[in-house]
Amino acid sequence: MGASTYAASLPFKSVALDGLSAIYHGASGATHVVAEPVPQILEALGGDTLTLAELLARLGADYDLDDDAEAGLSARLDELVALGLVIAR
Amino acid sequence: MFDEDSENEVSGAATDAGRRALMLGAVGASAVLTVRPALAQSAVSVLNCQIPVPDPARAGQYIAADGTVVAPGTVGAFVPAPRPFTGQEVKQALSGLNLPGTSYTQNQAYLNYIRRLQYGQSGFTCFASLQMPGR
Amino acid sequence: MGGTAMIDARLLTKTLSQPSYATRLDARGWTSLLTIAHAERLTASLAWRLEGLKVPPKAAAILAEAKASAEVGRTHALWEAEMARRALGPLGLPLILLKGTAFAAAGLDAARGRLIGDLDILVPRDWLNEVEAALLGAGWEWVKPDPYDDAYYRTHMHELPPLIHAARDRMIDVHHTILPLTARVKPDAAALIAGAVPLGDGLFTLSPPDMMIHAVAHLFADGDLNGGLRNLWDIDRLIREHGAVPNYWPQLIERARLHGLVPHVSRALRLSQHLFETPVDAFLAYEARKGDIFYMGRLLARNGWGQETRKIVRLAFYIRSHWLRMPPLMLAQHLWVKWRRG
Amino acid sequence: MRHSTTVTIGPRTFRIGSDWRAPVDAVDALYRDYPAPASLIPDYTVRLEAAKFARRLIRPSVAICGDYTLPEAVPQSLAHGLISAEMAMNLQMALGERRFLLLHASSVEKGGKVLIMTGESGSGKSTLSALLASRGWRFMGDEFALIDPLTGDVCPFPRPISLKNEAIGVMRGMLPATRFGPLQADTAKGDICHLIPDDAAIAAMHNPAPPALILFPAYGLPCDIRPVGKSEAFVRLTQASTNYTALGEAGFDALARLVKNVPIGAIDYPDTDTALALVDELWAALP
Repeated sequence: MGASTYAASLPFKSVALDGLSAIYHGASGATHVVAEPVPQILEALGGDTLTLAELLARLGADYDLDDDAEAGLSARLDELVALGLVIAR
Repeated sequence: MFDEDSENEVSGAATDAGRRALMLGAVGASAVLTVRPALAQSAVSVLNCQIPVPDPARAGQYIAADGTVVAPGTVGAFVPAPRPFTGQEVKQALSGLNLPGTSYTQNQAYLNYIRRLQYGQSGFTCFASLQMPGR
Repeated sequence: MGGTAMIDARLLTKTLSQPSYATRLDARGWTSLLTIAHAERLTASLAWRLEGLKVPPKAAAILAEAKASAEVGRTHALWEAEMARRALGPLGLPLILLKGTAFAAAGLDAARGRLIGDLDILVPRDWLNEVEAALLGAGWEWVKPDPYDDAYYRTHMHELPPLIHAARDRMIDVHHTILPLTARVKPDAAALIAGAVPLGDGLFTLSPPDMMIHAVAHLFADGDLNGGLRNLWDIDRLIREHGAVPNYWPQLIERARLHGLVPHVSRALRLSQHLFETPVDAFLAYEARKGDIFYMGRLLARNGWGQETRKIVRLAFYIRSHWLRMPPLMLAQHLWVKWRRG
Repeated sequence: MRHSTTVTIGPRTFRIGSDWRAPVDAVDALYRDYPAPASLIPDYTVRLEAAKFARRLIRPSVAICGDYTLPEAVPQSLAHGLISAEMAMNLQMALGERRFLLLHASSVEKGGKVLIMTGESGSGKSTLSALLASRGWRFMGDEFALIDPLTGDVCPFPRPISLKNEAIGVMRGMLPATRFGPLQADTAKGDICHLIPDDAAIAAMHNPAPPALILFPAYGLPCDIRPVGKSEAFVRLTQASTNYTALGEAGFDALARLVKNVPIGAIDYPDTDTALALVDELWAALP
């Protein structure tokens, strides 16, 4: 995709429930029930606008990432953009 | 009471350094589901519900890699599952196991189909009631 | 029981235009007011008008809940517009919003408390096939699988058959003009599109005069005046917001002529003036016509139980609405098909 | 309308109008023990209208109308006018409620804490609430549990319990005849008879209490108790709510708080005695 930066669509609320998290997304009024790594990605984005590399670096500082994490993160971000939880620019 | 240890399972297994693994490419499913307006309610137990792939209305059709239902014989798509999967099997597949009798890519296609299920389609309420096991 | 027969929707129109009128109501009056407002889908609009006034606690609670609910509805409506923008973005068309979603996206007073149902958008007629394909590709589905209705829409109506989004359960109405193709008046759809105003985020609305033209067309020609008070309230709000802008009235006159809707705009202004004390341009509003009283009777036909009253007037308007939309022979065919299908 | 009455149940007041006298009389009789309306302004208006002029003469049938109406609702026989009124009141709540998060659930209270039971028709949540109410619990409602987003408490909505078929005989054997409304035979759901809540339940109908346990009962299965995961419960409760989406963020907050704070389980039971024993066991184990 042509997007170069990503930001979380604020405001949202995330509540951890056993293995999943329930997220209320203010812009859409929708509730999503999401799995790891979504809450972690949103938390890493915080209120900032980041490139894929910057976001990957932030996640890498807190977690041990799997092989080919960049492709995985890119795919997750595309899904989050489709849901509306992340804004790509 | 019930086993209430779910809360501390959220953070999963810590590695030596106190850091934990994050699987960014694990399962192709950011949103397990999006809540929809309901007048009815679903109350289906994970243990005794089933998810046909595809649903009976589209029986015989193939499942493409992205989970869409396509015409039988479509190149690159997978044959329908011979029997419905149980909630338990799907639950395990979401945490990394393959669905029974499937190859890696076939498993991914079926899971993509399942997470595209919508209210009113066969298997949706079962899927909706699934919970992820603590990892 | 006895006494409610005297009440009509004037109770609501009076309170909307003069909110302090509510302070004189007793419990029975409040009950009728709130029931009528609900039936006319104007409870949250009323709530905004009554803000800051002292009202009985139960009424205050009902009004506050209506306001909050309209706010949630506004969020969903704007999100639906955003989803449509994304789906249609690749076509390179301006996404022109109509009615409630347009008011909300533009932040107009008309949006305050206004309930928004379907997403209404306007696209060039030549692009209908591409728009339809793009929406179907992005998760929208046909609502009516009925071939007669489908063919009817495509041949005669001013919009595609309604589509619903499979995951979000929201409907979209894709218009290519603002009146049915069969109506005697033919608004200039190309001019509506050419005059659209950007909102800055890929969304557009009609220009203020065209927005008024559409509100008028919607009030009179797009049904049997069902829900007419809400549509007339839109007109009042739009005029109060845009009417003081320099050149608004000359432009409105010009656009009304262009679209062939001068008598309709005139009458809408008079009705709004009568029922909501709207400040209107005397030249365009012209002078009262005999038919006005008939329209008022229709718009106010609602009792304190929320029931529709004045059956004969309503029936006349129902027949009239079809008469306006269709030439007589087609009307006969349409009613025949509908009747046979029960 | 020609005939009308007003009924207050918990926080909600209904104005009921009718083209006939009989349904209004039946409502007044069923709600005779309820206190007079607290507010002169109702929350909801319900109308029982003659379905069609021609049909009114031949075979009277009741169209269920009001602030909120379902276009596809089937007109009911006038003989079942009371059920029509009850259905219409349910409909107003299901479609119109915007203050409380509305769960399709029964609720009972003991020791200041509330047990919520939710499930589909046939799960037994209604019958279980009636049975528990006959054993010292306070009945708070058998159809809708109202969760207050401001406090997290359950607000009582103690409507008469709509008993169906076999449950009618079971309860009639246990309670005095004065507690029952008229038997309405051969309705769309079989025989229906209303059980009027006891005086204590009605007297306390404005007293909310905090939830302490949520159960998903299932009738007709071998005895079993299972925990229900928080995320599963969250999703199931959104589907058991008719207004979750319409409440927006307030609904999310209320439901997330409920699910996080309250233990949740499923019980399967072959007969009501087993269910009552399971409830006692789980209730006793609460912290």
